[in-house]
Amino acid sequence: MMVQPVLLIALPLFFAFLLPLISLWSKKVLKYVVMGVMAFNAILAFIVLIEALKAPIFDIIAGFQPPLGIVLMVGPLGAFIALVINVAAFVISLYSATVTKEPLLKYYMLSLLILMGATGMVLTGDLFNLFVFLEVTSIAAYGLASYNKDRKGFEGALKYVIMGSIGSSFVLIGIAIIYAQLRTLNMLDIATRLGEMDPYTKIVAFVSLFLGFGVEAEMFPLNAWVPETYDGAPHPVSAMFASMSAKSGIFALARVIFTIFAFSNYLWFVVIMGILTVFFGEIIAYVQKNIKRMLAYSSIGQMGMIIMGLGIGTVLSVQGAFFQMFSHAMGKALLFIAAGYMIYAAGTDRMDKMKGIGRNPLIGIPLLIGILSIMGMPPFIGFYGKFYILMGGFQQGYYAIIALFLAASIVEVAYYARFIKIAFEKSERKYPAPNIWVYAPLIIFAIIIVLFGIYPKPVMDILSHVAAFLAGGA
Amino acid sequence: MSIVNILIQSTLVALYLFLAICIGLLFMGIARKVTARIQNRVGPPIYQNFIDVGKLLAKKTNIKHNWIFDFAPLFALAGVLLALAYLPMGGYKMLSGTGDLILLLYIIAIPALGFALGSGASANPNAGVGVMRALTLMLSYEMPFLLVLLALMIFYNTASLSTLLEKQMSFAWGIVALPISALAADIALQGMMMEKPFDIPIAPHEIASGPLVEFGGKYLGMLMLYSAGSVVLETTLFVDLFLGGGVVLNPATYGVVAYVVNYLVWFALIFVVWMIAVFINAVFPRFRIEQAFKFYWKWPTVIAAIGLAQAYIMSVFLGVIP
Amino acid sequence: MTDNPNPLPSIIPEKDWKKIQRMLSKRSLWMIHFCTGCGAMEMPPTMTSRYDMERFGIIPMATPRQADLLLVTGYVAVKTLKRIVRVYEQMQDPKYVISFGSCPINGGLYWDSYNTIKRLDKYIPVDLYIAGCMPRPEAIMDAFLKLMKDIDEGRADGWLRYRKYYDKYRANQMRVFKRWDE
Amino acid sequence: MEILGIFGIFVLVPLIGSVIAYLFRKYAVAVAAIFAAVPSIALYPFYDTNVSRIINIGVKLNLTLDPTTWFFMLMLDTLAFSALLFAIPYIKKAQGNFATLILVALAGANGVLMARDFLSLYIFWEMMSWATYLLILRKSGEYARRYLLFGVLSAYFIIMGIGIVYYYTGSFLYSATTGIPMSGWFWILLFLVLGFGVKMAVVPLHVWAPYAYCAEQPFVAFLSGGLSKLGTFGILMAMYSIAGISILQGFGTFRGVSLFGYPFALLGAITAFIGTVLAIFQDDLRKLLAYSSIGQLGYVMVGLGLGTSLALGGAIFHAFNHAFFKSLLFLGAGAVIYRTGKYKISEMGGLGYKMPFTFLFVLFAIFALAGIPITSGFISKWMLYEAAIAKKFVFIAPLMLIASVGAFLYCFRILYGVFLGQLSEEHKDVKEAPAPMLAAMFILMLPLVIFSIVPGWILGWISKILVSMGLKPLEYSTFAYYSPIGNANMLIMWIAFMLLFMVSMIIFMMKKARVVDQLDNYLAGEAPTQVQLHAAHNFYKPLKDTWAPVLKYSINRAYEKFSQFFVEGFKEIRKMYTENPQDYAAYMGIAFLIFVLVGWWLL
Repeated sequence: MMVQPVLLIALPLFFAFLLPLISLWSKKVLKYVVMGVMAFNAILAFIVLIEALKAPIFDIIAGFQPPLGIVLMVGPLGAFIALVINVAAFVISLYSATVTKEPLLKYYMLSLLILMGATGMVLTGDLFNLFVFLEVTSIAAYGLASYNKDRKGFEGALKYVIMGSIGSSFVLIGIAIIYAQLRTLNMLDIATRLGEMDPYTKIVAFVSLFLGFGVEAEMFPLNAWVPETYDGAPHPVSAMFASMSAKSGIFALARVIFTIFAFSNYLWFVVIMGILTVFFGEIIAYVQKNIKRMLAYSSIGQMGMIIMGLGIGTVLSVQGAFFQMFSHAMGKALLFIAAGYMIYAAGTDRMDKMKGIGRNPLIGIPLLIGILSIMGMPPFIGFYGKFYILMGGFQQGYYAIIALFLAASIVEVAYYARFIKIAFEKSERKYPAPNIWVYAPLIIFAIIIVLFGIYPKPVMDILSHVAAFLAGGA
Repeated sequence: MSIVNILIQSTLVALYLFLAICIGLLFMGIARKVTARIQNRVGPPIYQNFIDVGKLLAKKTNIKHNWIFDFAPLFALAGVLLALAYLPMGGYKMLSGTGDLILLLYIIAIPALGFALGSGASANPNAGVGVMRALTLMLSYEMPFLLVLLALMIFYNTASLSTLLEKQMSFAWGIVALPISALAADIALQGMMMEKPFDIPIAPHEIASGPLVEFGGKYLGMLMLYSAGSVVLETTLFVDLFLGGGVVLNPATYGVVAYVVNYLVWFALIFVVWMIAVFINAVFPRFRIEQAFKFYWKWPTVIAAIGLAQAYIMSVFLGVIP
Repeated sequence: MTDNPNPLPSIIPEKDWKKIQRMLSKRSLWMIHFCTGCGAMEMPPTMTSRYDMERFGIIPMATPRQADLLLVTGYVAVKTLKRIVRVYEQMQDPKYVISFGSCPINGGLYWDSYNTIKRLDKYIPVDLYIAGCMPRPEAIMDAFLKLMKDIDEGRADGWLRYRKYYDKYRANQMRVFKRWDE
Repeated sequence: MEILGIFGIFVLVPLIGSVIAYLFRKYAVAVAAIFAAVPSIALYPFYDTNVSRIINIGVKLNLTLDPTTWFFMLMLDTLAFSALLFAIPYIKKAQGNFATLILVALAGANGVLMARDFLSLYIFWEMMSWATYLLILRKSGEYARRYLLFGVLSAYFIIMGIGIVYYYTGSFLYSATTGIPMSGWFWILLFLVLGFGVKMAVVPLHVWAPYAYCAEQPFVAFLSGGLSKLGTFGILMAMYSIAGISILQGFGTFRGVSLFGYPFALLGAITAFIGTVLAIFQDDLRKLLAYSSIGQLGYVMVGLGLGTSLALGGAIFHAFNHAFFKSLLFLGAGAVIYRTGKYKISEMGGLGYKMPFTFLFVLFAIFALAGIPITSGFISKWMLYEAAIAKKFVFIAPLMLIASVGAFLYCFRILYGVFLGQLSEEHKDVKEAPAPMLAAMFILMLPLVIFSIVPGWILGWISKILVSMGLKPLEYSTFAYYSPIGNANMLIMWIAFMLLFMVSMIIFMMKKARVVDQLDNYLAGEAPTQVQLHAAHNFYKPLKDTWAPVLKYSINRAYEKFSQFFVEGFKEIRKMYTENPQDYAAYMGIAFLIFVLVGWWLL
């Protein structure tokens, strides 16, 4: 059967506005409805992926032919990232069941919207839609970030709003420049006719788009909002940011770099931005005492690694980058969920107050698996991305940068090891046992991490399409 | 190698070992006599140590603390005999064709280790302190001694004692070729024999004869046999390394006569080496253990290093190949 | 204290074996001198070059395990006696005791002291007394020769007596000691 | 299982076993022991075969089981099995994750040994590394982190090596390393040797070892005996199989020894010396053994560096011996600790009378460690010495020899402090170690004795390895072995020793001896009932005083200062994120300008 990828976007949107009606009938079912929608979406994404593996899908909306009309351009990689986002969204939605703070209705609407926006950003083939979906994602994210209605929440949200809006205005400028010069918004069309642009303006357009999506992609130095927003947001929301909005942002970035402007001589600069992101992310994470901030900075580091992988720009490294998106989405979501439980159980977010919290195997084992995966230890999925990015770097001969990167990741290992030590050391303190909504998602993520870590063949097969993507396709 | 041959060889080896122990006891008696003469005394008869050993072995009662206590006499005597068996005496190879200097070096450790085990098995603190001193002393004198061995092995380009003897006979004795090393070796030998000023481990007036404190009767008797053997062992080691093992006639040409003559020469040589040790022993006070360590790792080591340098230069740069 | 049987009955007859043993043990008397009193002063000249006792194979030993001959040099206080007995019991048979001076014989000038013993012989078997206060080195040398003669003729059998009348000796000892461990 | 072949037997069985063992909460270790026994038994059919297999899990794992791998795997699997056997009584709580992690480490180790391409090498290496880290975490929490950091450091050195290979060849296969220039080879080998050297605890990369070896003894036995040999194996493969002797000779030679290898040989000799000296002064039994194994691996490093046929053979043989005697020592220490609950040597004493079998096993291990010729520990040391002396190396040889003399000192420290001397009051009723522990120790003792009588067998296996690496085979017969400058015949030595032992036995048997109590002892006439006679505290004080000026320098402290400096720096950099939106907006502006300018400059 032929699945319309548009469903992936339409379904959450539709249900997001259906939710108020449902809530009139009963508030209890909301979360189950959302879970159902997201589960169905995940299955849909899987089918789309299978379709897309046969051939890239071009789904034209409202009959206008490209380059005029708006179009969904679903390549294997897009479908893959969409699948990752949807799966993450579904599993996180299980954890969202622990959120009890009113207004639940708004929470669920916004979480559906952020899913819709993120998926849209990945699937769309049209620059302006990209901007629209970016806006949807960001605005939903702003709402969710300040959902706790406390000082931290508002402060984080405010900074996110400022940075995010500057970023999206950059994007708008970039789009405007391009449209002014080329009179089209379809990506492939732009890519083919890029030569007609005046090079200097082209750079400006590129940089605008690059920076605009860089905000979502947590690129240095545009990532200052990350720690506070992640810290202030509710725990499921931090997980969503890490695994959904950030991923869509980085994928958009990848599109900008490869599909639209296929510069080769600009890439080394991207690499430098990537390594800077890694470096500052990791070493600042080392000195954090607050667990969610530590995770936030470490996810900055991870995103920097992905940017590096994109910038290195060999097939191998870009495969690594995409694998890293997958592993980071899974691992970091797991860690944020675990962190949420810990903060709830320990009653504080300071790590040194969490002695022995991991000694309960239901928490401890998934936590350990997640951390090892983020550290890049085989046989967990975190390893392959890191290794491939490094090997790609070696192909290009970026020795110094890789040495710097390895130094940074030794720092990463150091602070995660410190956390493991605290989490597993002996203490007589008793912590409340996690309920199913906490450990079910943890275990699902852990299983995914181990499974694809031991047998990564399916992912590798999907990533073998990277070459085509680099060539400027979808 | 026929069975008869093996039997003849082994009886010869047994004979040589028996003689070696007797010579050792005799030498200890001579040492007592000489020391007495130096101190203007009459001194005991030179066969005194035979009597002592006999008396000790004939004691009516013997005590031990536990089964590990028995390790001392057994390992000590067996080990020293084994070590002697790997040492050419008066040109007779014994087993030294089938085991080289480094094997010998480690076999020498067997009696020491057994002795240490046995004395450790008595709960007497003096024993522990004594063994500690003995091991520290060993670490001290091995430093120059190993450098000396290295110099010899590099210069004569062999680690096998029998080959070393042949090369010394054909080329020149070690003391002629490497006099500096010979000097260092002799200083090390004083410590190896635990004669004054290095009799720190068995200092009777400080730690009640250290490791020996709990041994009496047959245990002490066998340990006396062991020390008699080790006297011959150490002197012979020096003679074999530096004085050509006393080989003056080539057994290949002169046959049995050569063996007899060489044996006598060897006896004279080890007597000389032993007398040097005894004279030093008779006139010196005792070092403290840390003084001994500092002493050995300072001057003898420097001398031995110079000797090693000489051997190295001669064999590598000047190309003197014995 | 069990006696060990003669190890080589088949080779050497019992009688000759005893003779050989006596001959050996008389020619090498290793002594441990227990310096209880002034008698100790007389040992150095006896050892050193004036009257060199080593020529008879007599040399001082560090521990009773190695010694055959116990010298009690001078008066014996009760407290000292305890040590003397222990040292004596740690020595290995055959073992001999020589006591110096008049004090171990009859208390000497400590005869009315409240904590010295009068006769050492009540507590451990003494093979030979050297009278005098103090005995001169000549006397000591003479004593040694006498002891060697006794050993040769099998008269120096203190250790056998101690073994035979062990409980009597122990009873005498316990009469003066209150407890063993102090 | 036949479908997956060697991968199935040696990697999957332990992995599956690790999951299954975790489910048997109370009997986990016993089950794990069974699963560890499978590979060590399944190994024997593969003797002198050459099986390879490619497993495709998305990345291709090229695995091969050839004599080299077989030899090392024999060592490791036996160790793992006996360590788990020992652990059955030893591990009381949280058996599940102990058993699991040991098996994961074993699977990783087997993988490393079988890997014939860098990717799978790295995968299995890291698997082994983190499993080990978690095992250390069980006992000594703070220091586990130190181990992990050094483990990761080594992994990253290895990654650098791999990367440079990949840069030149574009392939991960060991076999595909042709056409790499000498400069490339230099960096590859340097990084690989450093990386594996960390696992071998070569000075100055050794600081993790003394703390890591304070974990549970059965595991430490496996770590020190087995896993550290992966470093040996790695260097062996890197230098003599991947690069090959001709490349090494290409760096220029000094008396037939590669100029690349010689510095490492010297470093190994220095390691042997430093490790020994530090071991002499330890009072903690586990730390003493740790430093001693640092020293012993220094010998192996010497052999690997010299790389003549004799030296390399000696290195492999010494690695084998060290695997067995050091694990035996750690297990013996474990048995003592299990019975007494004490770690300090000065607090033990006299246990040899209560635990005779443990004492005998440890005694044999110590003979092997000290190189007493009645154990195989002597032969490997002999080969290394003769290799160094035959080449006239006047710096390496003395260091090794004096280090082996120093080994006597700490060996006696263990013997006297733990097993001899006075049995203190509180240990009056200590019992012999339980049967599984004794069985495990016995298994480890056997090779040390057998190969000392019949060295020919193992020298044959080693010669196969050497030949497969393009070196000359060793000169040996069944009982004897030869070097350019000497020879030794173990059979004659054994017979002579036995005969002479009988002789002294006869003299000894002539008289019976009476057993007296340990307090009936010459104490200048005193015979107290309650007294501490054990002279084991600060045993080598005079020596320590003489060494004091040298010992006050510590590599450990240098590392701590270094890391402190960096943490301070991080605190400074953290100030960059002023929690102030204006600054962040400014950052964006600046970034925009820089990007655009760079872009224009690039045009």
